[in-house]
Amino acid sequence: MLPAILKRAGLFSAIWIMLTGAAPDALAFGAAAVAAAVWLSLRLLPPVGTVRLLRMLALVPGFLWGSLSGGLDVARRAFRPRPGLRPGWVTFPTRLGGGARAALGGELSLMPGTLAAGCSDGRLIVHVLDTGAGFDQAIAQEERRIASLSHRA
Amino acid sequence: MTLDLLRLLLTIALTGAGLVFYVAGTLGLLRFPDTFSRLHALTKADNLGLGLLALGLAFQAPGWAEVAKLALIWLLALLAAGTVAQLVARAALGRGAR
Amino acid sequence: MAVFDLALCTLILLAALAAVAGPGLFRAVVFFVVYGVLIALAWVRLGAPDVALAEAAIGAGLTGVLLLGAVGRLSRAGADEPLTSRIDWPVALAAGLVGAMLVWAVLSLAPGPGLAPAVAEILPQTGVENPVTAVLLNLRAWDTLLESVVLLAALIGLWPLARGGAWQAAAGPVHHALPDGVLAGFGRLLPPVALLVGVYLVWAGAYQPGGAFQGGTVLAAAGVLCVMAGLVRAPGMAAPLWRLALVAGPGLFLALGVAGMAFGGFLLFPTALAKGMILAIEMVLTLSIAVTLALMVLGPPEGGGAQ
Amino acid sequence: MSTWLAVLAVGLLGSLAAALWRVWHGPGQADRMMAAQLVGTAGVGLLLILWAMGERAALDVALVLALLAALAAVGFVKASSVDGAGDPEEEAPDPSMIKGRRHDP
Repeated sequence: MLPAILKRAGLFSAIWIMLTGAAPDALAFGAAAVAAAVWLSLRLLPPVGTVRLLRMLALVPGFLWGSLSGGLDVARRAFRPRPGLRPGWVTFPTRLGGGARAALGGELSLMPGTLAAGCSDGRLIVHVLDTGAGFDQAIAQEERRIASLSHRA
Repeated sequence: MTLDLLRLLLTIALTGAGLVFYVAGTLGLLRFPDTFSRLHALTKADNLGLGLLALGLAFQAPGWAEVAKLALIWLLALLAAGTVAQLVARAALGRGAR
Repeated sequence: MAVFDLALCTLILLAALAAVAGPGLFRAVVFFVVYGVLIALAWVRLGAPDVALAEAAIGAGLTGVLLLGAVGRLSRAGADEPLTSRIDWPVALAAGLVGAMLVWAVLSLAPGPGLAPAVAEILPQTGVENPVTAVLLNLRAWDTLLESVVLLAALIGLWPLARGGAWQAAAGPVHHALPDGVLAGFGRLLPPVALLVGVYLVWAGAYQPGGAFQGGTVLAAAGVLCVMAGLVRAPGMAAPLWRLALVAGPGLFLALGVAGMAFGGFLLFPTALAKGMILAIEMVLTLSIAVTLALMVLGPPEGGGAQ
Repeated sequence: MSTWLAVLAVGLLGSLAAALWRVWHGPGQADRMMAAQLVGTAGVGLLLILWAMGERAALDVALVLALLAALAAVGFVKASSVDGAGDPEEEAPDPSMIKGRRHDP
């Protein structure tokens, strides 16, 4: 419990400093606001395991790259005379639980060619722009990456 | 080349690229044939556009506090985009929202 | 930027026209949401970022939820799409008349700095550095006090619409969501950040654009999201603490206003104490505004159990 | 610099204006809603440009807009659920819509 509180307090303090530009007369306000935010966050999202913050940082470049190529991919299609779309649906079984699954869905939605529409019966529902493209491995890889972030106690 | 000129060129290049992605997102929204494909265009292109715009303008920021706030704005927009894409797609899969 | 301003004005008029005169309720509401974003941009262009902040929070955040909820309810009741694009001539005439009067008023305004120099002169005595906050909470505190009471009155007016007369039950319908779904995930992540931003806006109000109303609206949005994501039960009015939260802001404002009579008159804050008094009012008022707005958006009780 | 920012602002506003076409024509509610989402993202971008032009407080307006950008969409999916208070993910998707491939390891 204590590590979770400390991590969240650190994260929210960083956000407060980003907001106020570390103005010294905002620190008292900030302490109260961070305490309230930690309390609210513990109530909304009780810590169930540890989230590896450092490993999360390590995933940032890959995520940015995916997001960039995702944007490039739709931009190319949007500017071409014929977008070359073969849209369709695929469903994937996923072992990820809770927030990790929603995070995977959100991430897939920013990656090239895939858009998640939540889960049903333990299967992730994914809309793909081109059913002919090989996206199976990309989705599986994202799932492994997200799974490596949390560690259930 | 002076540092100021370099910053100016970076700003122009990055913000120009950002505008291109915004336009691409809008084109996709207008041109793509079905609701879900249009949602792809919107989610990916627009947020990349905003990210590039924010990055480009960050080179003109007077201090680190503004840069940090720009980053925060982009992160919040990403969180919103990832959530909205999934929610709207799912709602459109049901009966009501088509 | 003249091109930009002209284009922005055109888009605002188009969006407004589409919202008012276009066929279909849902489309009208979406145009209203879009209109809110455009108006926020216009306020920034007009040099009124305080108003832009309020518009962004209210327009983008709360009214969208409120109106889309209303459309959904009408549709479930089978009562949607009663709107035809037929123009209601008496209303159009009245609106046109008011519009023409406003145009005339704007055109006949004498060019000049307005009241800004007068405010700038008196600013050091008001206890705050942001002239807008100085006007709202000191120079024209009457206005703000009455506005906070109006908000409360609106909520009280909403409450009798409770289903079965159970106005003490939890506000609105009983919201639910898949506990580990996308909506719940968003509802777990965003509210703490929104809380920080809301408090930041209140703090900023003393120096730069921001303040109780803007901050309170963001906090209300955070609360509404917690409830809509099915994570927190909406409060009911039987709980004394929630009632206290509703009246604390206007109450403290009124009490300090009466205390001001010792220094020369109702709502006159002495310069030495003004900063502390205004800060106290702002903080407590933020809480009251947040709770009032959130309860208004969640709607009158629909018979679910109270918290 | 200021000329470039003005060009950028007009271009972004043009992109925003085109999204209004989608709000008008739909056809589905989801289409209108996502077009409104685009207007929000473009609005955040425009506010950043206005900030770079010297309107200091525009950054906070952009922050609030980005923070609450998803709220209208959340209201929309709630309102289009069966009882108006639910979550689209609680409801089984229309099977005729997702008759695509199943992938199993």
